[in-house]
Amino acid sequence: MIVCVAVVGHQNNPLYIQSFTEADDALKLHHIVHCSLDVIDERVNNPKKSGPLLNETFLGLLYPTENYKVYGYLTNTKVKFILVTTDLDVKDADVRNFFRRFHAAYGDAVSNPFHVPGKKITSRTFAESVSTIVKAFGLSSAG
Amino acid sequence: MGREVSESCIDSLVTEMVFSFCNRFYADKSDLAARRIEAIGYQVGHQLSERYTMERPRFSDHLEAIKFICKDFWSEVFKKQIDNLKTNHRGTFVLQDNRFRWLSRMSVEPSLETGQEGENKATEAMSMHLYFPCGIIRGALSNLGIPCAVSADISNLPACSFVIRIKA
Amino acid sequence: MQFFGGSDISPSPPAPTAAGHNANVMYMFNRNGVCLFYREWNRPLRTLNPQQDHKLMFGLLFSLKSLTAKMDPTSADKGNLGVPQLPGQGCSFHSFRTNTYKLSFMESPSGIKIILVTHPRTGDLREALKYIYSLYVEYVTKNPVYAPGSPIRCDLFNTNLDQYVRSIS
Amino acid sequence: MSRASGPRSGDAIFASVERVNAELFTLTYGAIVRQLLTDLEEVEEVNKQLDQMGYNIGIRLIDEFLAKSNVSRCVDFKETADMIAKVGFKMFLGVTASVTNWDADGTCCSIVLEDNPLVDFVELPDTCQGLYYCNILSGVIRGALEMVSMKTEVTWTRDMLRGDDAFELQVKLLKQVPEEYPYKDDD
Repeated sequence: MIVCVAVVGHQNNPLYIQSFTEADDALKLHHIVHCSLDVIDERVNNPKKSGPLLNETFLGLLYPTENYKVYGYLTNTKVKFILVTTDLDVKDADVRNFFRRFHAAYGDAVSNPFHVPGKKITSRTFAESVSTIVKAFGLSSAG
Repeated sequence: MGREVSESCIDSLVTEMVFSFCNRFYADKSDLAARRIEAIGYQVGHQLSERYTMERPRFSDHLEAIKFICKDFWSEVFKKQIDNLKTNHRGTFVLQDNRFRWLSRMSVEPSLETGQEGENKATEAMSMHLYFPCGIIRGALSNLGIPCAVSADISNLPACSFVIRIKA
Repeated sequence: MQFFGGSDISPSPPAPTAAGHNANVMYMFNRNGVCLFYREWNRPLRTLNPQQDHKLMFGLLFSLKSLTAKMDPTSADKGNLGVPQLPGQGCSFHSFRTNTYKLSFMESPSGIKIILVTHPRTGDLREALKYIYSLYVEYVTKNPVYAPGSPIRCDLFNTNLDQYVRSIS
Repeated sequence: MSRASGPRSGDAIFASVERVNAELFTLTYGAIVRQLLTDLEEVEEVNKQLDQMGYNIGIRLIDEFLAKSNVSRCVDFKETADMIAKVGFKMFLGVTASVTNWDADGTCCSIVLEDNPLVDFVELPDTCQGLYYCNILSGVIRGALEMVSMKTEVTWTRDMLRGDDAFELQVKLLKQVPEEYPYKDDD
């Protein structure tokens, strides 16, 4: 199950963060997202470590914690997407599929003429799409 | 293939936008009109580069990003690629389109009555139409992390060169 | 300028040569009577200044349209001669011929009038005028620096038109 | 004018004209609206200017519409409104509009649009509640109809950006203007 997704701007400014747990662990999740940013920066700035994923938008598993797995994605426009899940057995294809759909939803949200680049995403349509994509996560491994 | 509209929609919208800003909103203040038109292009380019770079690896340097503008981006927007790309390897790139779509139907008549003054006016009117595509290029590159200045030059209609100077 | 009849002594014009010499002049007017365009390929005789000439041509069309509609035997519902009409209303003429030239005419519902004067032996030019109208759409209305309603000064229109009228036979 | 070949369908014309990605058009329009809101400040003024821009576009586009659709006469308002909705919207925007709500004397109707490329991606901010975002369309219709001698008043009665289930434009024919002889006799 996905417990948190986040969009972070190129100056590490949060653009969107949404958790999907009943429990009151928002702070903890925010902290995880925050820590993952450093991992992304390190990977991107030290290409050797990223190995075969060089320049690919999908950054793969950023780091596993005891209870969560954290995945990252970095767009060509230097925007980071973070996915935090509690699933232990996650298929790579599912995560890639998730990010592809998430990126499309993000692309539409920033295409709203009233969206100001670098400002938080407040779109209701975006929130709805994200919720749909999150719910569909892992349901079709084929995607 | 996504949604399409007739080319006349975008052509007439851009024509009217340039006309309104130059003749209604900022009549006789062509520099202000130019800045607004460029800003509109900037927003469009910024948004388009997000859309057109989905599902492709990140660019590793400026040249790769410029090549993307010349090929994929230009094809999406103008249905053809840039014909010629030149660079001085110090941050200046010249993109030449031998048949720039938005100039392909633009023409005036060399006229004896209007003379030099008329000629200058016609040239200025034409050049106002270039701020929009310049803004698009600047917005697209800026969103890819490449701040730059873009200018355009109509050498020989309908050919057009865009000069990109990347800010250090 | 004589539009009807003509005289028998005037020499017959040469038979249409190979394509390329059949168009004499062309006029375009908009719905407000503004002469948007005038071009001549072959008009040896000059008797009027351009403004008078345009006005005369527009007046002729205006009266002829009114007259032809008035004469229409299929329509009972028509105003008096000279009563203004909507473009496209009633029937309309599309050409007339004298012994020295033929005048072909079309009017779009938007009031754009195209008049082409050619050699008297040229055929039905209705499709040709439609094509010229489409050239106008392509190279005039879609020219970003053309202001609607102003005289047409578009190089691309001239070139394409010149090329096309050479093919008229 | 020849009426031998009848008007062409909007689908056939749309299939034959040069087309571009709708997003370029959609985003350009959006950026213009946003720039006008910044420059003109008053939402009312933006509505007015969008309508004016549409009017200017309409008087240019009418000839392309007539030339490509092969429509040779626009004398009857009912027929013309139908053509604009069914052929005009399709050949330019690629969407179908319908005509409904005719009044008894045939001088007022509604053009209904369920799909509208102008508003893809658009969400109105709370500060723009009075904005008729698509006002350019009403201007285009007004301008185009005026060129075929019909003075009209075009107003929005439904707007999906304001929560309605469709876009609806009310088109009211004010008068038909005959062509007049523009020269004075003693000119």
